[in-house]
Amino acid sequence: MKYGMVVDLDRCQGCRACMEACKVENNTAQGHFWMYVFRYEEGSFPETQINFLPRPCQHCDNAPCVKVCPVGARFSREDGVVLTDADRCIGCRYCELACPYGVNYFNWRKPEKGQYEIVDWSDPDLEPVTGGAIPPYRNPDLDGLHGEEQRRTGGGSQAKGVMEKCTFCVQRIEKGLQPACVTTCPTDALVFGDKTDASTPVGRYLAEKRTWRLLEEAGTEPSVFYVGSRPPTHRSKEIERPKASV
Amino acid sequence: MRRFWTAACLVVGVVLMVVGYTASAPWGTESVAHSDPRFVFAPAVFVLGVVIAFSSALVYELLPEKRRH
Amino acid sequence: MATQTERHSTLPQRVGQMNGAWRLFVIGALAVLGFGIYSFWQEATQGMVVTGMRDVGTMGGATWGLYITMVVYFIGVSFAGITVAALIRIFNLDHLKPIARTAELLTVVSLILGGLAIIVDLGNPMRGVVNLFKYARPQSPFFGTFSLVVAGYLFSSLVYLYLGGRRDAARLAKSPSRLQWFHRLWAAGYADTPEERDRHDRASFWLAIAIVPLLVVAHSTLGFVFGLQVGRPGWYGTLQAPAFVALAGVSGIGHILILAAIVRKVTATPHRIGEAIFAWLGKFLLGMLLVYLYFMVVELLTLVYATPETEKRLSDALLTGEFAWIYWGSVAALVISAVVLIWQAVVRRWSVTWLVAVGVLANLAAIGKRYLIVVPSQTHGTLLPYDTGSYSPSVVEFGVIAGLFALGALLIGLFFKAFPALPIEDESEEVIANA
Amino acid sequence: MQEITRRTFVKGTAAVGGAAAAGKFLFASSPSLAQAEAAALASPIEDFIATTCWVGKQDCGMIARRIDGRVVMFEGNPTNPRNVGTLCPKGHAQIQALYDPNRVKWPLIRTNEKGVTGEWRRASWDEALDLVAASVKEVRDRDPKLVLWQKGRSKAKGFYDEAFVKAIGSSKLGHGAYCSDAGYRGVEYTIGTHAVLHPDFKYCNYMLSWGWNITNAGGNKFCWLTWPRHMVAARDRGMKIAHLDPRLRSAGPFADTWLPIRPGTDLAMALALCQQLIAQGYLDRPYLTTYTNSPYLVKPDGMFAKVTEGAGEEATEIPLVWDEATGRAMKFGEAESPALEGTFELDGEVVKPAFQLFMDHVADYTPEWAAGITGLTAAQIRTVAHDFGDNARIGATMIVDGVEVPYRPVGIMAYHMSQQELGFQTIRAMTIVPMLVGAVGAAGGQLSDFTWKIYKNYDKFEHLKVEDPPYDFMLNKSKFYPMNTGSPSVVAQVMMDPDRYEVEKLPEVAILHMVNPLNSFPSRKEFLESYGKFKHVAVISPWMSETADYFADVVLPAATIEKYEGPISATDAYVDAVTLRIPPMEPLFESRGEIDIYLDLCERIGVLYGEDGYLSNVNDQLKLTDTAFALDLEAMPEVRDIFDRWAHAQGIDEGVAFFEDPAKGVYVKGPVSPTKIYGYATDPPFGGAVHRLYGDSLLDAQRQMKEKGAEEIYWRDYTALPEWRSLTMDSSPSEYEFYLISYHQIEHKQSRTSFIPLLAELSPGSKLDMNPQSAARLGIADGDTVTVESHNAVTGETRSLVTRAALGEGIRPDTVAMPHHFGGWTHPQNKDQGASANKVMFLGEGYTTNTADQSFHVKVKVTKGGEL
Repeated sequence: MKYGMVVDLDRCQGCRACMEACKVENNTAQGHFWMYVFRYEEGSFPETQINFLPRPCQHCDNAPCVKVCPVGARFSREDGVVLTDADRCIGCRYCELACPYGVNYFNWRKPEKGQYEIVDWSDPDLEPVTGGAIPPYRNPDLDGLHGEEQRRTGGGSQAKGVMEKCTFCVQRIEKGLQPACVTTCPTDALVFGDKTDASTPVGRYLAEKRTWRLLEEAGTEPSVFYVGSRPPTHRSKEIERPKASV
Repeated sequence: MRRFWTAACLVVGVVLMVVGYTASAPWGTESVAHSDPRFVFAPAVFVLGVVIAFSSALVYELLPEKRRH
Repeated sequence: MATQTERHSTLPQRVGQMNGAWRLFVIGALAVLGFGIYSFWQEATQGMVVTGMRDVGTMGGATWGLYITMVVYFIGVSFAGITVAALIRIFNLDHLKPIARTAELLTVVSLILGGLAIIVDLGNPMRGVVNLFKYARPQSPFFGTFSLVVAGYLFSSLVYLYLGGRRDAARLAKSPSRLQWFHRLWAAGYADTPEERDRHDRASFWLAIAIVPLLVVAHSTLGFVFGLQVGRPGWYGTLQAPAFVALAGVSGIGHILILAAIVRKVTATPHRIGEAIFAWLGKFLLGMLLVYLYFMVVELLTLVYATPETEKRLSDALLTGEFAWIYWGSVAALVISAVVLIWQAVVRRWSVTWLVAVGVLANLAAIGKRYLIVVPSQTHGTLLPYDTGSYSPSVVEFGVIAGLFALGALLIGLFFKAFPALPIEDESEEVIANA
Repeated sequence: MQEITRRTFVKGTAAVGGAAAAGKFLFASSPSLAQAEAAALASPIEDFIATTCWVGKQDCGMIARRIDGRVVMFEGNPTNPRNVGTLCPKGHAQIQALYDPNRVKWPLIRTNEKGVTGEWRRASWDEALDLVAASVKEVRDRDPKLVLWQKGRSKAKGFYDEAFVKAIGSSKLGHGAYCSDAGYRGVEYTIGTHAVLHPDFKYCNYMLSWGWNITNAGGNKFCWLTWPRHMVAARDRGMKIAHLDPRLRSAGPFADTWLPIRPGTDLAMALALCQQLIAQGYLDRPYLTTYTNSPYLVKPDGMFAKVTEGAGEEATEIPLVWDEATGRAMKFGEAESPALEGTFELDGEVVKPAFQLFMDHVADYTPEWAAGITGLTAAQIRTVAHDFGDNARIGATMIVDGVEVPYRPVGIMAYHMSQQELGFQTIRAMTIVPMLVGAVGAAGGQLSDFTWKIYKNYDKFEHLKVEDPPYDFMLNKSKFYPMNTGSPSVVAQVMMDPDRYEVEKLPEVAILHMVNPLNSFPSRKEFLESYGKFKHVAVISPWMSETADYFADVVLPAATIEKYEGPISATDAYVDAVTLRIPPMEPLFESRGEIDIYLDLCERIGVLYGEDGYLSNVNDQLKLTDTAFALDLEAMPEVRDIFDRWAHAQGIDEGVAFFEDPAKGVYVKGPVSPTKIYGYATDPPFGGAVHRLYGDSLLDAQRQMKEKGAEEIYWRDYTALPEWRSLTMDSSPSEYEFYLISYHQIEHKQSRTSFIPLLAELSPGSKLDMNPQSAARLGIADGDTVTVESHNAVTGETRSLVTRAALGEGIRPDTVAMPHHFGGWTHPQNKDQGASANKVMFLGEGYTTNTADQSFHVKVKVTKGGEL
């Protein structure tokens, strides 16, 4: 049993709903995109190509981030999910360096400072409803410990100075739910499940469709498989970047 | 005696290094927590080993001469 | 002149003497250190958002910046000191002994600074210290840096420095001074008997023998921190580790040159730290420089002729883009250094001024090259279509680094105020005479 | 308990002093211990509420996840056919809008003069409602039409809006003239349905995505998500897409062919396609003769030859066709083989079938001709015509669920692209394209509304009446806009200069419900001037809109999603379903649901109870009148009870509780029968409408307009057949070298989401899309600030804005484009987002279309630099 994800680029609309679902579910800090959707362009007018490419953490079977973590805060579970222990992480950011996919996000600020401060969530008129939670939609599942290893691995904005990234929504999959991005994808371009079982949707995709993985040559053995289109090249130019600053 | 303690120090240091190192890197285990050392503070044991090994030089030089007493 | 209060001035090499310039130096260094601490406090309370570092990829930043550049630099500097000291012992290069302690101290101090630079780069500094001891993983290239470089290397260097200084300590301990307790403590009963001398000869020889492979391993390990990363253009390569060692040598010898000149001036010992020493250091530096330049030419040729498409963006940025001034500036500094050294070697006259200039140049180049290894691979080295990023260190980072330099200067200054920089000469510097 | 814990943590972090802070930093500020303890003490109560999205047009079904009554996430409701458990980015992000402390928290009454940023005092609901009621009552007593009620968009069925307008007797304005209404008018006129155009995705093989913003916005009738779902399924089957749009970004990777057409020239393209379909022989003659007015005989004056049957009130006019079998004119429907071509003589006049006129009309609209106008190549146009005609498989039929229907798997998706200068006639011509191949109402072919219900305008447009002045302030039945969509900008113009439009009475009181003309409509200038003239403006809105900021006397805080609303259609075009918006929590602050507000307001105005009162109108609108579930006309109802009655009237025994149940939430009535989807299969076919290839009533309207002395600029587009003419903007000086168009981004809805931080993060602000080729010529680099200056070719007026250049190869070099979501200033998040394209658009002659709709294109020049 190993979790994997299939991203069907023939279906992806580049709408970035997955990014928003992730942000609300995981309460990640402003400017952090555990799920990120590239919109990029190739060629010149009128022979232009525009493509979309969702980029979650690749949950590599041979994860470079896990290898380099000096304290074992970044670890690989038996079910293939690569997680970060927020209580263990020392904030050296080596995993971020090692990852060729750019999926890691560091808590540069205190957690409560990263929640879209332009809006004053501590407004006293909100308090009777929210109990002072910041953000007001703070997901309580993120405060717990997860997995048989019982480590603090779910969700974002855990603490200042620790690294975070996509968890395949560990707090959801242990409830039998799909990751938030997969659930919300308006065109079902994201599929999640056991990649070793040919009877699951993921397994079927792997058996029936030609798939490829990002930066296959890096030897990281990602668990995220892409269908359709083709990998971006060095000539691909990103367009419509979100405001990813802290 | 001096040589004995120096050698002992060296041996203890090396042993601690070996123990600390192998315990820090639990290769071969497939458990969920295989990223963890086999026991907590194993890396400290390794570092301690390094320190003790080098301390053998101190022991060798600093150990008071018995005959002086 | 020889009054009661100036009793301490009788210690050699101005040990214990605190004149105006010295006080000024200490106050200045403390002020800079204070600013460094203040900067770090901001970082510690507000988070690393106060640095110029940001996430690689969507945020278009560099997650390792000036701090790691300086970690690599400081640890590189440490290389030369202990190497020189070890070479002196192993090959009995007696004429170099006057700079041995300076070299050893340089190693110890730069290792401390390197360690601190790692600490300030951590998101959770104290948790880092604790968790490294609790959970450090040998599988991580960082393990070598942490356990061997910082722990093993620093400890062995300290032992080496300590044992090597016992004889001088014992001599100083005989004269009453405010520092007598310190010298006594250090001497730890050393009586300078022939047995003790023999023992020290033997111990220091084996220590030196043990340290040499350790430092090759340690510096290679640091190279591995970068060199094992397949996912980052510009890093993955077998030359990474040897190049790290070579550049470490360049910066370290450069530093010894500078320090030797300062020590020579401050302790007024030009007769002891003579041209021969500088000549030897100059030649050693030249050798290191040539080795490094060779690596660099290889690297450059690879970049120009066989750049994989994925590395093109990075090499463009390095050679012709926004980093070109650092790249070519560093190359120019290294080449000029080499030319100066070759010229001096040819004419067989070694000018201290020129050598200090070369030392400074070589160190600036080393910092530049370290920066180029650390930063551009992050901002210009993404393999997915992220836009090009940028990084410039913030005032906080500069402040912290300045604080570290100040701390280093302070440590060296204080140490040499408490302990002679050069081995005490048997005849002229015998301090007992004054008593 | 959990959120309390969180609060403790957050507050704790803020409060700790030096030593403790040091400890925190040393060991990382992990909340783990405190939280673990709290979790052990009490576990939070989790529950779910079914509701619907409150952002977009199509009201996707949602499930609100609540923790101790606090909503923590909205997710798609899997039982809703429209979105099947999924949500778009806006759907997720609205949780921030719900909790936004920048909402209007309580009723506000203005304390400073109007026309500038408002200053307010907090008022009680009683005081605010009394104030609004008094001013409405005063004006209504004189003339109810001088009360102007305006709403941006009804979220869900607008029964309570309609009931209010009817109970008051007020005038009513929507937003339609800025959206897609020219398209609605074109289709209503041509085939009778109240919609624009979409293909039958179930079977379509070749689609013209004509200005369809596939990956960003609606398409016909839906907001966004549903059509893309159908589209990817169709592409799995092998459907091909030819995409007509100056920008490629709209289709992204889904364009098999990209035809980068020049803005505003779609009519030329459609006419050339008609010419080519005829030339290449792709005609479905049986459809044309049976279901369209193609065979109608047209007299030399352009009107149909008709005979009158019956007399007096009962008299009906029956058009004549030429029966080739008998060689004489016969009543339509009675002829055995009506002629489509030829010239005949009738009562001494030369008459021709409408189709003959159409053929003559399009004969010169060749691909070569159109190429020069559209910027496409003649070969591209020929290929599209060929692919469209060939894929239409004229003559084929298929059996859908046991019903045999013609099979024409080609169709067009078009919606907002109707908002161009020739929008109405463009949509007419585009509808005629599938008509020629018989694809309208066929399986796989051209659909419009979800069923073939004929909209009231179809009959209304048979005779367009132009009346004598004075006109009402919306210019209904005027010589200016005989076909009138009801444009707020026209009202603004009229209010500025009533004499010019021969209007006597102007509106005096405005109730502006979730509408923000000052920012969301082109021409801020006109609204600034006109909306200041209202004696009293009451705004009902959850946020302080820019319009409210400048003009409201009273702002009544509406709830956002946290209220009952509905009924809401949940159909995906193939399955019929209905749902309600259920409040996932109590209205925040002192806000209230709109129905509550209207009930109270009506009571205070005195129009709530009794016959023709608000409650009676609510009964009518919800079809409760004369049922057992009708509301008591003399008692103030509970809002939930209204929906309970409605639900029972639908035959749902649980009443409203059915919709509150997260496991249900949506009342799925089942698949829509092919006899409703396919026009050929309905009874009568196409709902009884005869499709208007030829529009004689348009010609008649033109004649009347001329008679009343209208200027040419108003009557020139009232032609029987769609006719190309050069565009007004093209007469701007050549230095205005770019066509500026505006567009919709998937991250935003109108101008009312750009303040949601999560969405503003994804799409941070205004920008000008430009081709790098053009940018290089002007020395403009990606991200540079640029000044965009537009030119009004009629008045010579120029307007300008400053934004940032965004270079990309996916746009025509002669075109620049801007999103229309920004430009607000009342919300902190809106600051510094930059201008909306609306700032440089024009209204009025040449820019307001013949149906009183707004055209969204203008010529501009772009220069580097400017103050943001």
